[in-house]
Amino acid sequence: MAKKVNKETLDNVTIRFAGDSGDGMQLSGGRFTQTAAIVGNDLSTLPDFPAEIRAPAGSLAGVSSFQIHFSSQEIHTPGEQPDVLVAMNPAALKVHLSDLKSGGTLIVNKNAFTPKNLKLAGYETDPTEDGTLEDYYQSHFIEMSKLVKNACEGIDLSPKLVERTKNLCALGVLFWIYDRPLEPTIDWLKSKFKSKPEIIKANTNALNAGYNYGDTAELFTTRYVVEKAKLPAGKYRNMNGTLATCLGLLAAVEKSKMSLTFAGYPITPASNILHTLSNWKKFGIKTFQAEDEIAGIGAALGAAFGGSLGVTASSGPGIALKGEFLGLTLITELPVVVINVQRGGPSTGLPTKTEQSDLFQAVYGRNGDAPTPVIAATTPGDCFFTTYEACRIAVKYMTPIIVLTDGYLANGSEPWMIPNSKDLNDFEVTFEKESESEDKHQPYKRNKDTLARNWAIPGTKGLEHRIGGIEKENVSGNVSYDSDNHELMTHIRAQKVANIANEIPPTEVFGKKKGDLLILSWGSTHGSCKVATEQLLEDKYKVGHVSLKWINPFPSDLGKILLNYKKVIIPEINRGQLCYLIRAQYLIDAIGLNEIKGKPIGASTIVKKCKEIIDE
Amino acid sequence: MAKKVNKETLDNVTIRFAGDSGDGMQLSGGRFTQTAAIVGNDLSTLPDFPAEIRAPAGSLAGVSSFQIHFSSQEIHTPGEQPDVLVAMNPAALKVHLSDLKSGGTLIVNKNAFTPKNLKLAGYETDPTEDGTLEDYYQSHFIEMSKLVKNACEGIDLSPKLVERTKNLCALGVLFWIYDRPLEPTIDWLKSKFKSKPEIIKANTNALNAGYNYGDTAELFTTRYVVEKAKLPAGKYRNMNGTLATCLGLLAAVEKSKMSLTFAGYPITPASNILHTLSNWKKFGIKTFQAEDEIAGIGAALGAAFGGSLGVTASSGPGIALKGEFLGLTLITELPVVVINVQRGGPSTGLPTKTEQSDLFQAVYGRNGDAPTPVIAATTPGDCFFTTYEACRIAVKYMTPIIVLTDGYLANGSEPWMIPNSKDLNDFEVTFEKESESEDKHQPYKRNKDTLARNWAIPGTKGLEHRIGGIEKENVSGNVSYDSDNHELMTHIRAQKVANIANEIPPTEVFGKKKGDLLILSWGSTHGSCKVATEQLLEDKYKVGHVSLKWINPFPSDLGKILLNYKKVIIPEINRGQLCYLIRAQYLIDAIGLNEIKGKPIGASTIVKKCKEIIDE
Amino acid sequence: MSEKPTLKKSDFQSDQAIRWCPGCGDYAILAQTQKVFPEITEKKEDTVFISGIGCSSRFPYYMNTYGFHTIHGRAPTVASGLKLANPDLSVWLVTGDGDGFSIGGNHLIHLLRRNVNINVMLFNNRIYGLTKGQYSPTSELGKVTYSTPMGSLDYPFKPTQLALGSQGSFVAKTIDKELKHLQSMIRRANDHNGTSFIEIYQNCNIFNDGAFGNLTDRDTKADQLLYLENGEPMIFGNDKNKGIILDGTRPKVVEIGKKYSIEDILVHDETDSLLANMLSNFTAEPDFPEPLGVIYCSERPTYDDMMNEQMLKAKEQPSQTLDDMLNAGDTWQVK
Amino acid sequence: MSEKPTLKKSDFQSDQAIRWCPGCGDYAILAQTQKVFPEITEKKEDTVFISGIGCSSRFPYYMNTYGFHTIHGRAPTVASGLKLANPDLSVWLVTGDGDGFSIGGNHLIHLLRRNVNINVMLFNNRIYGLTKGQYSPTSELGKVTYSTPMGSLDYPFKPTQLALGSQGSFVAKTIDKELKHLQSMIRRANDHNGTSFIEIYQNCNIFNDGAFGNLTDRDTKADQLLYLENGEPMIFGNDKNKGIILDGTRPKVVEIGKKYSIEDILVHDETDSLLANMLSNFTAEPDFPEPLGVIYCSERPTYDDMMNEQMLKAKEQPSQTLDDMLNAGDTWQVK
Ligand SMILES: Cc1ncc(C[n+]2csc(CCOP(=O)(O)OP(=O)(O)O)c2C)c(N)n1
Ligand SMILES: Cc1ncc(C[n+]2csc(CCOP(=O)(O)OP(=O)(O)O)c2C)c(N)n1
Ligand code: SF4
Ligand code: SF4
Ligand SMILES: [Mg+2]
Ligand SMILES: [Mg+2]
Repeated sequence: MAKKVNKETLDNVTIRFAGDSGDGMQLSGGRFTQTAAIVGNDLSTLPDFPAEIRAPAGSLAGVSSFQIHFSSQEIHTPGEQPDVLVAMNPAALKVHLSDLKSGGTLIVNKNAFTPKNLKLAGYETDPTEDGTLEDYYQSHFIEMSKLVKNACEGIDLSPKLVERTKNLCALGVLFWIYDRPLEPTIDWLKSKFKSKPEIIKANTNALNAGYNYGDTAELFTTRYVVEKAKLPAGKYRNMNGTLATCLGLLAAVEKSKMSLTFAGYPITPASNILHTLSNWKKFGIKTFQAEDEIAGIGAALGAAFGGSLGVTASSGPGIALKGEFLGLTLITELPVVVINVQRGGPSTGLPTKTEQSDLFQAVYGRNGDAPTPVIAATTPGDCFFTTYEACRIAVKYMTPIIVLTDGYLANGSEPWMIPNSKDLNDFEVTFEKESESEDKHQPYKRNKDTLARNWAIPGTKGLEHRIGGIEKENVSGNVSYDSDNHELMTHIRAQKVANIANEIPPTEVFGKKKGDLLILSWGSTHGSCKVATEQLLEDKYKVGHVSLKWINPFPSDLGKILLNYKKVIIPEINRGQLCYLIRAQYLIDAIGLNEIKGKPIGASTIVKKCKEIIDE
Repeated sequence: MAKKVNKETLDNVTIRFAGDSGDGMQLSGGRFTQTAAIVGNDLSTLPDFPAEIRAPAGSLAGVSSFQIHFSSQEIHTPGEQPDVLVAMNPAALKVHLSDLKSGGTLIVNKNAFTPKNLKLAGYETDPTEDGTLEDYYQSHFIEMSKLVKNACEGIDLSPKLVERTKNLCALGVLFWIYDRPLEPTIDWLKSKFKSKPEIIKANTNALNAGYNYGDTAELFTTRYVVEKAKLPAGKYRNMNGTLATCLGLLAAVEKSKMSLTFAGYPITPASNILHTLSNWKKFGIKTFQAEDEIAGIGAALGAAFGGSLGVTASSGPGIALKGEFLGLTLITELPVVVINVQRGGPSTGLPTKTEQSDLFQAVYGRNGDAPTPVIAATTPGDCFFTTYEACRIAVKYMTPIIVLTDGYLANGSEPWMIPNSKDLNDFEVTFEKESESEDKHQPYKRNKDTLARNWAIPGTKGLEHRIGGIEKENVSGNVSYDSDNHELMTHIRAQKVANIANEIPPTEVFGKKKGDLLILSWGSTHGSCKVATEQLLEDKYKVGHVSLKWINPFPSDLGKILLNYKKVIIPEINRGQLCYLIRAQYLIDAIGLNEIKGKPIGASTIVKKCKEIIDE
Repeated sequence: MSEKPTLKKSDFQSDQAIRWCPGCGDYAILAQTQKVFPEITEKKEDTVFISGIGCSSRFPYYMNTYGFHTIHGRAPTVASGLKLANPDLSVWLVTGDGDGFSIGGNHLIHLLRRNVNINVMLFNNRIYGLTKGQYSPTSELGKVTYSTPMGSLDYPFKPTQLALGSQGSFVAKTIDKELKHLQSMIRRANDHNGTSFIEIYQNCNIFNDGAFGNLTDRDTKADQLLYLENGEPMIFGNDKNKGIILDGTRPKVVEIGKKYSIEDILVHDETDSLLANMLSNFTAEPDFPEPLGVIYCSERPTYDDMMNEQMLKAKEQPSQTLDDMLNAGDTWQVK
Repeated sequence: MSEKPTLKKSDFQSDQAIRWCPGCGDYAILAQTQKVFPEITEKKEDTVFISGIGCSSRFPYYMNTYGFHTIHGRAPTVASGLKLANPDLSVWLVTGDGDGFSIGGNHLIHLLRRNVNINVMLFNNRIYGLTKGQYSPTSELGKVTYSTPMGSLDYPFKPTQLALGSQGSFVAKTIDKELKHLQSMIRRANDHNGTSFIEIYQNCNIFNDGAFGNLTDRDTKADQLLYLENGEPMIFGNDKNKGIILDGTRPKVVEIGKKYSIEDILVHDETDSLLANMLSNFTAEPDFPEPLGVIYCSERPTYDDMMNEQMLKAKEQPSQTLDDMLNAGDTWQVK
């Protein structure tokens, strides 16, 4: 206490919590995030789960991590190299150390560096003792297990459960370093473990133990302050992509007064959509765990035929299975929303890593001329608006639609300005009315503006009709083998999708409206591209950034915007799929920046490449 | 007999046989074709089946037709508007009359124009009596049913069976008009109905009755001669696309000495591949009717893992179901040939009509970055070479490959110069050899030139290894979640497909090697594009024609060739799929000519559009 | 149901031209269905026919109700989704032996297990009709078809047995030619709350003519058909003198009058799963008659009823608006 | 088989680190498999393990044989293709309750029907392990999981019953904890010519711990497990004093000694399909014990044997070269 501690103010900090899957790193990260949000920082997070359910304790395969980037300024990515690495065991150190900035802060649970754990991690000698770490990092080897054991003395809990609180001890240390309040976490513990006072007590003690350790140990010479960020005024919450997607669906239900039927099959990283919606029955949302992905979209389509909004979600391999049904949805012109939370491919690929490689599949993965709208979310919070819009368009245009998000968006989070339900686009649904007339109902009669066919649902008197996957005569909806009609219908289906361009607001360009280079991104590459653009602008480069949401159709003003720049670069986590589409559509020599490493491309990589292109 | 009959020589003639499904028009067409072939004409045929199995007799839906175009010159299409229409009943007349050239020859079975049939076809008055036909066509109303009844008197056959011979009567009439020998047909009848002498007799009599009718009736004033065509020297047979495809597979088996396992699920128009191969067990070809299309490719993949060439075939909707397994085939790098006999889409679409709309699906219809070779056949006979080549490449590069044909190619036929098996490309297969070494087998070790991984098959001692759909470490083949390895593998998979360009012979350009316009076609549009090019060249236009076989990868010289023309036009039976790919790849403003009418685009349509483009 | 139907057979006939081959067994099934429907519903707008792909699957086009001709094998999924969205509809699923048991087997067994209140009519002609004559999963071993010129190698399913093995709660069998029986099975399926599965033997006179000849031939059929009646002994034969007994656990056909009296004959009990299994096992077995009728029927809660209950129970939770949900969790204000 | 195995357990252990949760029942199954294999084969290169996706489906990576970890639910198709291409291989299929019965149900029932000579080991933990805890088609009704917070609504399959309903020719059940029994089932499956289906109850200690607690708990298990032995009466219980009888066609548990003697107890007959059905129906039924052992076993020609026969027969046809085939039919010469 007598020790002199400096206080230093920083713009932004990136912390990575890493430990064994059983070490509770996602929880530490989550609580740090919540506190940063309450303190008023802007922030962005990136959890990273091991592919195994429970890899053997202490193994490299079992390491789980959570990264948070928080700042007093607007930020758009979870950061690249962390400033601080918390490593709860040797394996975590082994996996993550190379990412830590040189000179960065390393916090280690010394007690976990047992011979067994060291061997599991493949260390020949103990890095906390062989002096290899101190030269490059500000290293702190803290006996956390011991700390919590002492802190919890007298509490009626098994040693195993006491040991489990060490993640709160680590959190306490970081709270001290970054001068954060403990109350939000203590309140959270209280409400979370309402009926388990010992657990609350132990965790609170562990948290305090960590905090006090920072205060009393002579090790930390500086505390850091990261001020409130100047975010646009409003009410905020921390929002991840999965919840945002589900809230987008809920908003569609509440605004349209429709029912929603969600039918899906579990698959990483899409399963959580099913889980969340399963809890929302009181809003009239029905969920159905189907026998497979084909049944998922089939049930969604059946529901849509019945006048409900049909929704299904999956990831790459599961979406591949839905191709045939997408064709049927398209030709019967019924509103089904298909959400693809992308992951690394091809095939089973890298299920727990993010990727943007299902764009081709979304746009083209079906037999026949089968145009389908495709919309992509750009940030975790944006999943809300994207999903809502997808639902609205699906119903307005009577069409299947594909929503692309990805593992990074689904699991990542950001502070989210809470919208007011009143401000969402109107969402009207009209079913055809009962008819007493003797005329046969014409299911393929269309709205003149949208070309959407009318929606007549079973149970409505006088509108009995039959639909199906064989080509339909326009207007009458009868089976038709007529070639002229087929050609007409092929064009109508395409035109209907093209018409959706009318719904797309003018494209926003960030940075220079004309210049040397346009950075064109889609989906989750948004954040790094925005950061890269900011840096390039600061360095006086004449660059602009466009973040595409609509990929089919493209916004009508996109072609013109592209021409305002000498060059266009398209950073993607794939081999250049949007790049190919843009080239075909606009015949411009767009340049791909492709890094396929299971995580968003770093802003610095983009900056470097852009400078090369402009300066060359 | 006393009547004077002129003989006139014609370059080429198009005849369409049309009648009820039960009228045997495919047989008449087939026999006329065979005779034309034997006479030495060049020819091209196009059968058209009704969508129903047995639509009610006499209904419009039940009309079946067969068109043959035969010539004393080289031809490439089954013709557009027929010169002669044979209509065996009112429905056939109704459906096909509008296609007949004005002034063309119309031959009708007068006996079928009963009040019931007229009503079924929607005729208010009898067109053979109301004088509406005679003004526009050289109309011949022949009482065929009566003719055959008389001709078969005394033969011990039911009236129903006698009536069935009227298709041979119609054939006889045409044989007379075009001065063709009857023997080949009589011989064929004899071998076909070996054990049924009455049937042989009745049909022969009917054939003669028709022929003699031409000879004796006063109706025909002219007979036509279509001379032998000057085809390249060689031995010929008439070949349809389905048989050619199967022979291509057989050739792969015989040349490589591999076994072949075909696993598929019936679907129009691909089922006949399964049927044909089922008869070829003696060549070591095993066929498996799987429970669905997924199981089809799964079994083919299992067979490939076991060291057999795995083959599956389907059409659009069935191919959609194979997407997920294609990804697994790709990532495990095993040779599986997937044949798509395209039909009208999307969804069930128009199952009995041809279309080229599964190109996008072939190139992109999978999750992840999933490059897959795509090769397309251009004529019925070319299906042989295309399929053979696909098999060879699949094995040489250890990759799935997609072969695109379509309903028109599968069912159509042409005279085919029989190749000699010796002249086919060599086809070598090497499995890794038994190993006594203690080293672990490395399943992802690669050939330096092709990048193909080595093929080690179960049953081989010392090569035990495991493969699967999770990303594999290069060389070792172990499961790997490493991001750098994933990026490397993603590139290797792409590079492997790109390397196949080394196998593609220099692109042949027909017509001008430089000029105003290049007609770029793929698949079955070949014929009409070639004819169109010939006409344009005759009219002194500076055009060239390239018929693409390889769509992924494109031939390496294609880019240069495209630049030799001011403009490029791409006629396709879809909304412009190759066009999109060419634009993206080469950034040229290729123009689409798109007609989606269930049949090849007419050469005249292409000529017209080309002239517009050049003259504009 | 009201005593007098308010609708007529013709109300259920659509204006579409029927596209089956003349003589196809599908016609009879269609006609009987159209005949029965006025008795079982007053509102044709609440009736929906859903099918996959196949000759049989064209059925919905000919019923003047709502209809959906989906894709091959997947009709159960569409039907389930529809029923989930609107449990008040009367949903009928028409499928074939290929559609339902080859490509669509998984969806069908899951439908049966879930017991969604849907009525399944499976037209079993033991062949692929629409694709012109390949063998199906119900074709007999050794069947020579286009795809099996040397005879098929796979042992067929026994559809009712598979349905029972899938926990089906209502399993029945009938045949196109027995018009009254067919009607009564449709009525029974309609009455059953839960998934009702009716296998209907149907003659494909083009590709598999006479597949059920022994069951329809006037001379042989009495000896080949065992009509099941709940609570009645399992007797059959021209002279009603044959019956089924259990010898230990092995069923046997015996003659009544000699060694066995009518009292020895097994009495059908629709709720007895073991009996049901025995009967379903008779399928195409030369030593046993083909049982027609309700093989098994036992009510248990349906998926849709249970879903309804959960929905109602969920509605008892404190109500929240969309804005409540948007504003839930930890929030903070930026000024 | 030779008397002395030439291979050791360790020969079947691959060098890959095992990635299952500590305590998972999969470990025991792997260990027993590796133990049995030296007895049943002399050539590990002829052994292939094929799986779908799921925790259980990682199995092939740990067996030092050939292996293929395919995609979710589709392993039976790959295994069938492999067996077709090379019938000499010993092919083992490892699948889970989700992999095998949810997405993969259709392939599995077709495999059983076809009777391809493949051995299926289905690890039934009544939960989705790999995707972290959703209910599966074998989870009990009302199961609360992430995807069913108010309880699941669908009635589970009884795996062995579904296998029988699919015309399975060998159907057995065992459990991870009964090591010797597990071994013997693997041996029996290996001996059976045709598709062998073994359901293996497996504890997922993370997402469904104790699902089979009553079958593994020392105190209760004797009363809960019925060990089947061909030709032996179906008795069980701590004091071997309980047995199964058939009361008409309804099975019942009775106490031996009082009203019933051992002679009254049903004797197991592996070839009796009715008995097999009765036994499979006991699955998770509170009033009956869980039968472990071979429920049904009856040989019939396998798909692969019949295919071999056809291939041989076809080879008797006059031989033709590729050029013969190219030159077949009507040909003509152009000069
Ligand atoms: C995905 C897909 N695969 C295959 C087909 C082709 N197909 C249509 S119907 C059918 C089988 C029909 O048999 P069944 O269900 O028994 O009906 P049936 O015609 O005998 O009434 C097949 C294989 C298809 N339409 N779609
Ligand atoms: C096409 C596809 N759909 C879904 C998944 C996700 N998935 C992987 S395993 C699995 C279920 C696993 O359950 P089970 O088969 O019971 O195996 P367990 O993990 O319990 O051993 C699911 C849904 C996938 N990998 N692929
Ligand atoms: S093919 Fe067979 S099942 Fe199909 S319509 Fe004709 S007779 Fe009926
Ligand atoms: S999740 Fe369950 S089944 Fe999977 S490895 Fe862990 S304990 Fe085993
Ligand atoms: Mg059928
Ligand atoms: Mg499981």
